This record gives sequence, C-alpha cells and structure tokens, in this order.
Amino acid sequence: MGNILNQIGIENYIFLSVVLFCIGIFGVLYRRNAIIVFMSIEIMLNAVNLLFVAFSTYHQDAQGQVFVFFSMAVAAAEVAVGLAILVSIFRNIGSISIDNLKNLKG
Amino acid sequence: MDTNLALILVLTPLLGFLVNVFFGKSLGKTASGAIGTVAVAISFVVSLLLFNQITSTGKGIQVTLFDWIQISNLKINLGFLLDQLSVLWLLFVTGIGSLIHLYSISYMHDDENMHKFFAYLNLFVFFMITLVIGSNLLVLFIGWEGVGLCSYLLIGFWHKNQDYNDAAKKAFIMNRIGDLGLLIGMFIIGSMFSTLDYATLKTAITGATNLNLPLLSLAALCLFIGACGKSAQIPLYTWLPDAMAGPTPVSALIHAATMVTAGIFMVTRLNFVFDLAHDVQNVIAIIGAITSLVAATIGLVQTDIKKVLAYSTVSQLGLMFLALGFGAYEVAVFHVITHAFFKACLFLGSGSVIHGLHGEQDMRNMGGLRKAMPITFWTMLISSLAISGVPFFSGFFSKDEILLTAFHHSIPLYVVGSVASIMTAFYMFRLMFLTFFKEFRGTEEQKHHLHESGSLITIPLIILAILATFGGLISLPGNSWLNHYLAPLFTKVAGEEHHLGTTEYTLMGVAVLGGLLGILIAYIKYFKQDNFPESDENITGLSKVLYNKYYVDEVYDAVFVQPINSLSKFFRDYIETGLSALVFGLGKVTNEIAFQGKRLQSGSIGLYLFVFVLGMCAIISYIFLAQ
Amino acid sequence: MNVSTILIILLIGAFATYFSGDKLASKVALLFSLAALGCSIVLLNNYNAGENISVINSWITQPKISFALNADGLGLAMVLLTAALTPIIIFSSFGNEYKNAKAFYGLILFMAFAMTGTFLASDGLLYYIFWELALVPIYFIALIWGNGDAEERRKAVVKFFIYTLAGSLFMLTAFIYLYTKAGSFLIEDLYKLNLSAFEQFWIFLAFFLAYAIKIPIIPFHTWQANVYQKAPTVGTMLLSGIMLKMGLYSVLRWQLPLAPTAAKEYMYIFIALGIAGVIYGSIVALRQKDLKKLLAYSSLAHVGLIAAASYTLTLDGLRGAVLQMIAHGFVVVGLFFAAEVIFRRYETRNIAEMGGIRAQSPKFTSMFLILVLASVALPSTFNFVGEFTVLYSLSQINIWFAILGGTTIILGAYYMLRMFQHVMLGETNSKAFADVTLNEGISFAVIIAVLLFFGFYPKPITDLITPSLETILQVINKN
Amino acid sequence: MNTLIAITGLGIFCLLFEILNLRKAIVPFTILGLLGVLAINFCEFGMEQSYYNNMITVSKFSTSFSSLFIVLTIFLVALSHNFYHNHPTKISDYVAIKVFLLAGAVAMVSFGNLAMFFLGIEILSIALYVLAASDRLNIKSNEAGMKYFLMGSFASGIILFGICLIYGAMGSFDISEIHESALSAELPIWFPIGMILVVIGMLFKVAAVPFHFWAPDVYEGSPALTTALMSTLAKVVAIATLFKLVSGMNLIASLDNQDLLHTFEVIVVVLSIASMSVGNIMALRQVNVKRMLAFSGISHAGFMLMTLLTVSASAGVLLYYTAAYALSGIAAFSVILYVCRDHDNEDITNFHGLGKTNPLLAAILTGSLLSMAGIPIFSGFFAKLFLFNQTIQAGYIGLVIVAVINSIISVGYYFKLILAMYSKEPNQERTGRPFLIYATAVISIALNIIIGLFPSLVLDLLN
Repeated sequence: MGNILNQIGIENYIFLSVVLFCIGIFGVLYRRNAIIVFMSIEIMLNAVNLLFVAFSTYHQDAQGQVFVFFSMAVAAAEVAVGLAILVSIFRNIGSISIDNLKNLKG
Repeated sequence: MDTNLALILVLTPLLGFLVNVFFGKSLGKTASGAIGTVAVAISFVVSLLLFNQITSTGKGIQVTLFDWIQISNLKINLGFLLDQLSVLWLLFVTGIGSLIHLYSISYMHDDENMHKFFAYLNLFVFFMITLVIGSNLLVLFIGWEGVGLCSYLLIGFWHKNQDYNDAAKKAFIMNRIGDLGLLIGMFIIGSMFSTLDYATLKTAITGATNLNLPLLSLAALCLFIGACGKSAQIPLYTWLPDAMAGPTPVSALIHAATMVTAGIFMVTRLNFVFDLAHDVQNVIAIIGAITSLVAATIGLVQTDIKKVLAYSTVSQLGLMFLALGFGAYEVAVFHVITHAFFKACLFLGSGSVIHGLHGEQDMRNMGGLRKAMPITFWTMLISSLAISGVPFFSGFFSKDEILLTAFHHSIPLYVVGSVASIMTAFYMFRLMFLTFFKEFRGTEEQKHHLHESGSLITIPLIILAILATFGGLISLPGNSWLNHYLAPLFTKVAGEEHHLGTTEYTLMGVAVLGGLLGILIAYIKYFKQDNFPESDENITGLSKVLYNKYYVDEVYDAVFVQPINSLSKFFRDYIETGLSALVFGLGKVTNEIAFQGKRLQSGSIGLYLFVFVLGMCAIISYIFLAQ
Repeated sequence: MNVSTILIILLIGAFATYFSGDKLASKVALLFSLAALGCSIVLLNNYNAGENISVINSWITQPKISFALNADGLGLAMVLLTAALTPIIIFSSFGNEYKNAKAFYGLILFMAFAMTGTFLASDGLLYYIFWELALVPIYFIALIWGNGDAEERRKAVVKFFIYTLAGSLFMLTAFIYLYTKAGSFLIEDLYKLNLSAFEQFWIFLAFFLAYAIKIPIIPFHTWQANVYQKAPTVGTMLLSGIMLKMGLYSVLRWQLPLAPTAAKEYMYIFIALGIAGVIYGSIVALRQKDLKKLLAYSSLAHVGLIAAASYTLTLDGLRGAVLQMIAHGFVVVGLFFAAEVIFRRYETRNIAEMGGIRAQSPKFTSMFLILVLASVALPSTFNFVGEFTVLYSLSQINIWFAILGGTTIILGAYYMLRMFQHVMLGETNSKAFADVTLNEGISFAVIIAVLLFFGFYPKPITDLITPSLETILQVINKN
Repeated sequence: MNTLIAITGLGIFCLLFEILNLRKAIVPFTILGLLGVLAINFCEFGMEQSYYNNMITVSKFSTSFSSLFIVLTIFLVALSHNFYHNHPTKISDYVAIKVFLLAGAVAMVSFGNLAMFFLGIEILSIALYVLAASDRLNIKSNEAGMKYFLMGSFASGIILFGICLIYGAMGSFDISEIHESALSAELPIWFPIGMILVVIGMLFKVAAVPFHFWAPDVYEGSPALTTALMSTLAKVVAIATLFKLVSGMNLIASLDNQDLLHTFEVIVVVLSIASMSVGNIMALRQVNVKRMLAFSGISHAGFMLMTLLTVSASAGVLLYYTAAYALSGIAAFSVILYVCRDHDNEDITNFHGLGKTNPLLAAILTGSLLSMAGIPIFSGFFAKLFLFNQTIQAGYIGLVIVAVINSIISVGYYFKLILAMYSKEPNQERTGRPFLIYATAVISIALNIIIGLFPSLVLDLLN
C-alpha cells in the first residue's frame, strides 16, 4: 500500500497529537483527583505514541513503532508504581485528592 | 676621644636612670638620690672639659655614631654636634641640673617613690642633653619629645591625684601640637635641602642662590610653632602654669631653667633659616611681646606662689622671643642664662618655703617668714632684684639688652616689653612682701613647725643666688664675652654692639626707674597699707578676669576639646551603628526575600506543575520569537 | 633548605599540637612556633648570603597553577614578623586555661601556617588559597573561645567571615580574569601584563575591596571593633598583629603592581581615604568604654596611615608602610596583651571599672606606659621611625596629607594617654592588682626590646626590604 | 558494556540473597560486588566501543562518570546497613533497587540511542519513586513519593514528546546519525523544539529553576538515605546526561547553523542565574537540613548549568564539579543520617553541640559544608575555580560575578549549621559509633580533600 501520509500530510498528525498532548497537560493541571491526573498523563504519553507511529510511517522506518512498545511498557511500569503509592496514601489519609498533599512546603 | 667624651656625657644620666629604675628601691632613698646627682655631676664635669676645649680651639666637634633613618633623598644619622651653643647650654643644664638634684635629695626625702623621681630627673637630663647636642633636627626631636615625656612623668609624679594627671596630659598634648609643627617644618626643610643636618643645612642655605623663600618662611613658621609649644608662647602657653602640679624642683629644672628654653635653643640653632624669613621674625617678635605682657598681667593677681613664678617664666620667655624676633640671638641666649639662674633660684626658694609650710602654696596663708627662714629670704630677694632689673644684678644687663634691641627695631614692642618688665618687678615684690614680711597668716600648727630648710636645700639656693648676682658679667654692655663666644654661630655679624651712647643710658635709666617704680608700688600696696589679696569669691572686675587667666583655658576647652569629644560621641553612636546597620541590612534584605519566597513554595502540585508548564512555554515561545 | 620548610614545620606543628592532648598542647605549640622562628632566621641568613630559597613546582596543569613560594626581602620581613609574633602570642596565653586547648593551639599554628603562606606565595591562586585558609581558623577561634554574649558573638563573627569572604571572592574573580589574559597565575607573568586602563580600574577595585575589608580601611571597618572585642585576646592579637598586615602586604605585592595605571590615577582618593581613617579612627577611639574596642579603633587609625603611605607609590611611602606594619604589629600585640593582663585580674574590659593600678604594680605600669608611648610614636621607639617615614612620604605628595595625617600625633597622644590615665592612674584601686608574673613579664620584655632596638637601629630591616620594594616600584613605573 | 551487565547481575544477586536468607551478607557482598564492577569499569576506560548496533557506546566520558556513580552507590549502600537496621526484611529490596538504579544511571551516560536514554532515565526515575515512597507508613514519605511520581512522569512525558519530535526531524534515534545530520542546513523547527523539550525534561531532573519545585518537598519527605541518593547520585546523573545530550547531538553546532545559538545561551544563562539565586536565597530561611540541602542542590545545579555554555571544553570541569559536589554531599548526609537517625525530623536543632559530643563528625560536616561553600583546599573551591575560569574564558564575566555573589550568600546558610554545631550547647547525648557511617563519612571527605589537593587526578581524565 502506498504511503497514506502522502494524502493526509504529516502536519495534521503533528497538530492532532499536539492537541492531545495539551489536553493531557491541562488535565494534569486542572484535575485534583490523582487517578484522573494519571489518566491525563497517559493521554500525553499516548499522544506521543501516536506521533511516533505517524513519524515512523512518514520515515518508512520501523524504529518508531518499536519505540512505542518501549514507551507503553515504561508507562505501564510507571502507573503500577504510581498506583501503589496512591494505595498507601489512601490507606494513610483516606483520600486520593492531590490537594491533601500539602504538608511539605515552605 | 671626643666620641667617648660625648658618649660619657650622654650616657651617664641614662645609666643613672637605669640604675634608679631597676635597683632604686633596694638602694634606699639617699643612695638613689646620690647616684642621680653624681650622674648629672659627671656630665657637668664633662661639659666643662668640652667647654674648655671649645674655647681653646674655637671650633665645634662633630661626632657621628651610625645611620639611623634612611629616606630616599635624605639620610639621617645618629650624631652629635658639640659647638659653642650646645656646650653653653650643656653647662647650665647640667650645672643647674646637678644643683637641683642635690636640692631634691632633701626636698623629696619624705616621698616613697624618691628613686623614681631621680630616675625621671636623670632621664630628663639625658634627653635634654640629646636635644642640645644632636647634630641634626631629628636627633634634636628625640630629645625634644623625650623631655616632653619626662615633664609628663614628673608633672604627674603624684599620680593618685587625677588633676595632676590632667595637667600632665595637657602638657604632653599641647607639646605634641607644637611637635607636629616642628615635624612639618622638618619635612619642608628636608625636601628643600634634602638634609636635616645643621652643618650641611647651613652651608646649603648660605650657599644657595634663588631659594624658594616663601616655602622656607613656611618651614620657619612651622618650626616656630614647635618652639611655641615647648617654650610656652601664645597660643600654646596654658600648659606651663598647670605644670606647677609637679614637685617644685621639677618646676625649677624643667619648667623654668632648661626645657622651656629648648624653643629658644632651636631657633638660635637654626638662626640661618630664620634670618631669611623676615615676616616670620616679625611674627616671633610680636608673639613674644604679647606673651610677655599677657603673662605678666595674669601674674599680677595670682595668689599661688608657684603660679606667680610660672607666669613670670612665661613672660620672661616672651621677652627672649622678642629678642629672637629681632635676630638678636645672643641677647636671647644671654637672658636665657641669667633667667635660668634667678628663676631656678626663685623656684627653689619657693620650694623651700612650701617645704617649710608642709605643702602650703597660697601666699594668702604666708607672711612673716623672713625671720623663720633667712637664707631662703635673702636668696629669693637677690633673685627678685635680678629679675626686676635692678642695676648690677644679672637680670639688669640681659633684660636691658633686650629692651635696647627692641627700641632699635620697633618702639611699640619696646613699650610693651618695658611695661611687662615693670609689671614683673611689681608682682615679684608683691610675692616677696606677701611671703616674707608682715606677720604669719597661716594656721597655728604650721607656725610651730616654721624652720629654715636643711643645708642640702640652702646650698643650691646660695650658689644660684651668687650666679644670679654676677651672671651678668658674661656679657657686659660694651665688651661682651658672650657675643664673641657665640659669634661663629651666626651668619650676619653678631648683634651690633651697643656702644654706650646717650640713648642707651636714658633707656637704661628708664628701665631702672620702671623696675624701681614697680617695686615701689608693690611696697606701698602690700607693705605700707597692709592689704593682701581677698579670697577667691570676692575678687571682682578686671582682677577677676586676670585671676582667671582671661578664661583662656575655658575658651580652649569650649572651642577645641568639647567639640572633638562630642564629635567622637556622635561618630560612636550614630555613624558606627549606621555603617554596621548598613552591612547587616544587606543580609536582612536577602532574608526578607527568602521569607517571601517561602510563600511561593506552597506545596501544591498544581502550582508546581503550572509554573513548570509556564516556564516551558516561556522558553519555547522565546525560541520562536528569536527566529 | 627553602622557605617551604617554615610552612611544613608550622603545619606539622598544628597537627602535632592537636594530637598532643590538652595538657601538652600549649607547650608543643610554643615549641613548634619557636622552631619556625629559628628556621626563618636561618633562612634569612641564607637569603642574605645570596642563596636561592624560593620554591616553584607545577601543581595543577590545566588551568596552570603552580606551587610557587618566593621569598624576597619584603616577604621575609613579613614572615619574620609572623614567626616572631606567633611564639609571643602563644606564650602570652599561658596564663589562661582554655577548654579543648589542643584544638585551640592547633588552630593558632594552622593560622600562622596560612598567613606565612600568604606572605610567601608568588602564584596568584596559591596566594588566594592561603589567604582564604587564614580566615577559617580565626573564625573558629573567635567563635568557640571568644567572650561576651554568645548571640552577639555569633553575629559579629559571621559578619566578619562573610564580609571578608565577600571581598576575597571578588579578588578571586579578578585573578581568574588576569589568568585568562596571562595564561598563568605566576606573579612575574601577571606583572608582565599590560592591561587597558579600563581593565586595570576594575582589577584595582576588586583587589581594593578585598584589602579594604581586611585591613580595614573606612568605611569597610564595621566588622573590626566587634570582632576584636568578642574574640579571645589571642585571636585579637593574631588578627591585629598579623592578619591585618596581610591586607597591607597584599596591597604592596599584588594590588599596586598589577594595576599601576589605576593606582597612579586614583592615588589621591585612596590616600585621602586612608587619612580619613586616621582621623576618624582616632576620634572614635576617644570615647570608647571598652579597652579592647579602644585599641581596635586605634589600630584602625594606624593602618589608615599605613595604607595611605602605601598608595603614595614612592619608595619612602612603601618603606615607611612596611616599617610601620612591623612596628605596629609588635605594639598592638603588646597593648592587647596588657588589656588581657588587666582582664585576668579584674575580669573586666570596661575602662570605667579600672584605675589606680599604678600604685599596686609598678612593673606592669612601666611596661604598659612604654607600649602606649610606642604606639603614639615617641622618638627612639620603632614606631617613630615608621611614622616619620610615612608622614615624610605623604608630605612629599602633598603637605596637607602630612598635616592631616600628622594629627594622629596629637589625637593619638590624646586618646592613648586618656586611656592610660583612666586605666592605670588615680586613687589606688580597692581591688588588689598583682604585678606581672614572670611569664607575662617575658612577653612584654621581648616586645619592648624589639621596639627599642629597631627604634635606634632600623637599618637591618630597611636594608632587607628596600631592594624588593624597589623592584616593585620598577614594575609599577614600567610604563 | 560489561559494567552495565555486571551491575544488573549484581542486582539480581541481591534479590537472590533475600531468597537464600543471607541478609547479613547483603551489604558487604554488594559493596564487594560494586568494587568489582568498579574494577571492570576501569578496565573499560579509554576504549571507544559501541554495542548492539549503537545502543550502548562506551567512551571516556561514560566510563569516568560511571565510575563516579559506582563510587557514590558504594557509599549509599554502605550507609543503608545502619539505615534499614530496624526493618531487615526490606533491606535486600532497597539495596537491589539502588543497584538497578545504578544500572539506569550507567545506561544514561553511555547511551548511544535515544531509546536507551529513555529506558535509562525511566529505570532511574521509577526506582526513585519507589525509594521516595519507601517509608510507606509515613505520610510525608507518601506525599514525597506522590509528588515526585506525578511531576516525574509528567516530565518524562515531555521528554518523550521531545524525543518524538527529534525522531520526526531526523528519522532516527541513533545519536551518531543525529550528530551527522544535525549540521545539515534545512532542519525542521521540530528538531530544536524537540531538543529543548528533552533539555527541559532533564532540567526537571537536575531541579533547575523554574522546574525545581518538587526538589525541596521530595527531599524533605523522603527517607534521609533516599534524599542522599537524590541529592548526590540522581542529580549528578541528570546533569551528566544533560551534558551528554547537548554535546552528543551536536546541539550547539546545529543551533549555530540556524542562528539559534545565542538564544540557547541566553536561556542557559538566565536559567543558571535563576537557579543559583533562588536556591541560595530560599535556603537562607530553612530550618530543616534536608530541605536546606535541597535548595543548595538547586543552586549547585545552577552552577553546573554554566558548563553548557562551553560544552566543547568543560567535560572535565563538569566531572570535577559533580565529583566534588557529590562527595561532600555524601559526607554531609552520612553525618545527617547519624545525627537524625532517631528523630522524625532533620531540624538544625538536632545538630546543637555536635562539636562537643562528636568532634570528628562535626569536623567532617564542617568540611563538607566548607567544600560546598567553596573554601580552599576542599575540592568544592577548585570546582568553582575551574568553572569560573572556564566561563570567564568564554567571556561570561557578568555571569561569574553573579555566581560569586551567590557563593557569598550561600556561606550564610552553610554557616548556620556550623554555628549550631559549635556555638550551641548539646541538647542530647549521642551514643554509638556506627562503623560504616563513620567510615563512609571519613572516606568521602578524604576523597574530597584528595581531589582538592590534586585536582589533576580527576580533571585530566576528560581533558
């Protein structure tokens, strides 16, 4: 099959993923529930993944897609750790709102 | 040979000082006194030898020990110059010095620190000799400040009394003001002729063409300020009367006979400098005249016997400077010598009186001591006649010379000088009458102990009285041995011999009459109608002003001392604290910023991430803008 | 044998002292300081015999920093001052009991080590390192063994440290800048530089900041009085006797030759500043209640004069400055020791609580009086030689400098005699005052002997320092 | 390469030891193992090789930095013996995590491919998240972990996006290829953007202003040993990696091509000034020592950033600075661990009178603080000296003057601690002289002074 990007153009992909990435960022900035913050971060990562795939097709080169697997795996590991921390926090203070995490300051 | 002689001359008093300092207490009073006296006596003998040598050869001896201070363009060595002038000075310094040492043995016998007293006296003689025989100005300066130190130590000898200590401090500091002048003068001369050595300086100046006269005059003026400090001339004279706090022998030796004449010595030494600075000479003459008058007026009403003598010393010194101002150095020197004799005698006499009355110094509580202490009376009478210029006593010749010179140069100053000497005659005899005539006004208890002082005290008195009588012979008008002797020192022909014409005789007559007039007034006022000075509170009018010395001390205090002290307070309390506050302030500011910064670190993840993103956007947009 | 030997002796001494335990510490320290003194005298002989006693080894290759110690007359003179004062200072402390003495004396020796290094170093960076090193021990000495209220002391000492460090760091920057120009920190290479007037101005300023704070020149002196007062007297002696001379020495060795044009151009300003220091210091000293503070301000006045002389850029000025440095070093140590002697007996430094001591202790009085007179530069004391030369050099620049600077003669006499009168004279004090012990007497005697000897015969020192000062002047006047 | 494998193997062994019930032996064994690794690493020094088609490239830079990391890890492991003595069951995990973290660190300085770089940074970060939150019953520790995790993963997202853009621009992850093509004239704007994003991600890791906010909180919250790790190892790794990125991808040259170089330099200068000023000023008012050191770390990050201005020349300087900083940090933290072992906070008051109770430790802490403040003979001084020298030669005299002013400010808070130790009375008696802590402290400060007296040892490795 011919390169689909010739019809659509890489820029659109870039814009799409940038938009997705920004959505993720804003999610992180404005949501107070830790879980949702995690999800926003996931959105950021996936935006990047999308772009990776797009670029790899654009360059006709598989490395990009391989890299996506790396990033997915890493993301998974990260989230695992994150959730673990979250659980212990929930055990200690019974809430998962990051607004409660203001004891360390000054 | 000469070197050794000079060294003996200088070092024996120093040796005496060291011995008395380290072993004095263990030696016991008489021994330490004897050591002190002998030490000075030896120097006296040496000076006699030197005198003999000088008179025979007629040229000075230069002794150089070693390099002292090196400065790029002038090299100052530690050396001595023994010529007519210095030897002359040596003679009466060591001579009168040893007499006064002798006197002190008895006078200070009741003081527990007698050995210290003699140590200081010896140290003084040491420094005085250094001052006199130094071969350059800086060696003179060693002695100059050294004698100042000794006078500080001796004025404050009874150190438990803070008033005495104040007097001592005052003396030292006022001298220091003069010394600064002297130093500056040295600097100027040094930079002009790149030498401070008398001999080289003399050749340099006499040989020099196109001298920078204004600068030289400035130097001369500075030197004269130094002389003012040391020789208690206006405006730096106030320390001398206070210096009477010291034991009386000290007043006799330091504050009458020797140290205070250092100024005259220095000016005479540097006559070749002053001869070229005529304006300065006029200044000297005027200041001398004024000083002599002012001091004399104050002397009229003082009631403390030593204060009277002190002010008379100041006024006599003023007369000497009057002579110096007219370039009549030999005349000044002549008066220095005669003055040394009779003033020392007077002081020692007053000392003997005070000794007899166990420390009483106020003349209002004396009187009628003639019978009790005859020797003291007669010696003091002779000296008073001498100082009053009664004919054929030494003072008559010297003072007359001065007045003659003054007359030849400037009539007004001559008048001033004559008035001063009339006053001198008056207050001297006022002193005599109040002290020795009438009946005793002291307490009964004192009356019982009235007695003539011991021989150790009277012998010096007698010797000095003799000297005071015949001292004038060294420079008789007409043929003056002194003038011939000193002639080599002076560039211009030694002061024109007053061949005795009618003017001279009339002037002499006037002077004599003046003196007698003064004595007469005193006689009427204090002997015929027996009124004697009131107690302090009901002194009034002009005499109150005089009694309080024209309030000069108060003025100085208000104008100089107080401002400096308050300035010091101001600096200490405001400037200092302000400066350090400034430094601490920097720290405080940063701390304050830190404190505000802590607010930003609020602990909220949202904020942190927000700033994160903000920073990121800032950077990226900056890059886009830069493109 | 070369100059590094002194440093080694002192360094080993410092550690030996620390490990010798509290009992022996003071003795060991004294021993090593005397050894250093002996060593430096031997070196002086070798130097006069024309031997080369300098060291130079490369240390760091990139950037090029070398371990270079160069002992010319000036350096040796200052080393001798340090080596002579250290034993006196240590010995003078024998009367006191210090807790944790081993650290105390160790630090003293270490400081002596650093200061000696400063005087010897001929590589800019090595010099800077020693310069900074000297700061650390005095900081701890003042902090731990100091006196007075702890909080006050803390403030004073920290201020001192940060203040001086601030100055030095700018000097470091200047050095680095010079390095980028010269490609080496060696002093002779730095001397070879000829910088533009603009560069020189900033270099000069950077150095001046460092030295003005260290010396101190007004208005950078605010740390001084407090630290002098709060530090233990030994520390005060080290500070005022030697450390302060580090600054003055550095002016001669580094500041003037490295920025001669600037020095010439702004000479008058800095002379004026120094002289202002003289007058200001003397006046402030008049009304001090605390004996040590009074002495601190007096030394502010004296160093002001020395600094002024250094900036005259004339041989007389530099020579007088060095002479006066040495003289003042001895006198001020003696005076502070006198204050300590009084403190040992009366437990106070407040002048108001003293007085009437003379009657009880003639020996102490005489020694104290001699020191006082020396500090007011009475002729026949070493200080007079220094002060005369200094004032003369000033008069050569401008007679008014000499006159204004000369007021120190009057004001100095005023505050010193005033102090002496209130401390020593007057009605016999109710509290008993034991006369000086043998130890104290020895310390005083040594100082006084030095002052009097060189007062009459300063030639040895003059001959020692003059050649190196002339070379420095050549560098200054090279263009 | 072998280093990396060996380290990983060592980590696995640590886990095995737990299974084999040899807890006592873990710490000594790991230390020995790490020493062995260090030896291996030294053998690799000087050879330029790349493995697994350029995934890993061994160079002088990587080996010298790796050995620094290994040394630091040895110290940290040594300290962990006393630190975890009250929950022995966990010790193997913690030690193992530290070793894996080291693996990540080594990967980060020896990556030849952005994928490797990403993996390395993630290994490091995840390990750190775990360690930060490791004191799981302690709310502060939880909070620290959470904060670090959230912001860290956010940062990794940024980095990832940057990598992605670079890939988009270059069509490859391979550093050498990127290095080549970076010079080609027409590069899409993505490349600089991507680079900047990656750099920003790394700036977060080195805690440079304005990406520094996490540091003080996380440092304060995490267990002291973890703080030690973060403030020494993690920071050093991050700055080294950042340096390698900038130099390795030929960033300067390529920016120069598209005349963005000046922009970049301005950014670096601004960030470094901001970092050191904020770090120092904020540190002044801190009472918690860990927090104070966090801010001081921020300011040091600012200093280290100055090396980015002279990338070509200053690798050695960076190595020296990091070594000096990390060694003094280890020394300081080993004392802090000792002093605060049975306190729940690390306030300055705990240090009162340490000079009397434990003169040696007090001296060591003083030494390390002086080193950080940059007082001579301690390597910290020379680090600053070389850095300033480097920077002035590059012509940034203004920056250096700001840095100088900052080091003056820094003295203020370093000396607060010294004052507390020497001029206050002890408020507690401190018993026990744990050998490992003393040994670590002494050795690290000794190393610090040694490289201070002979800077060439370290400096010439990379010059």
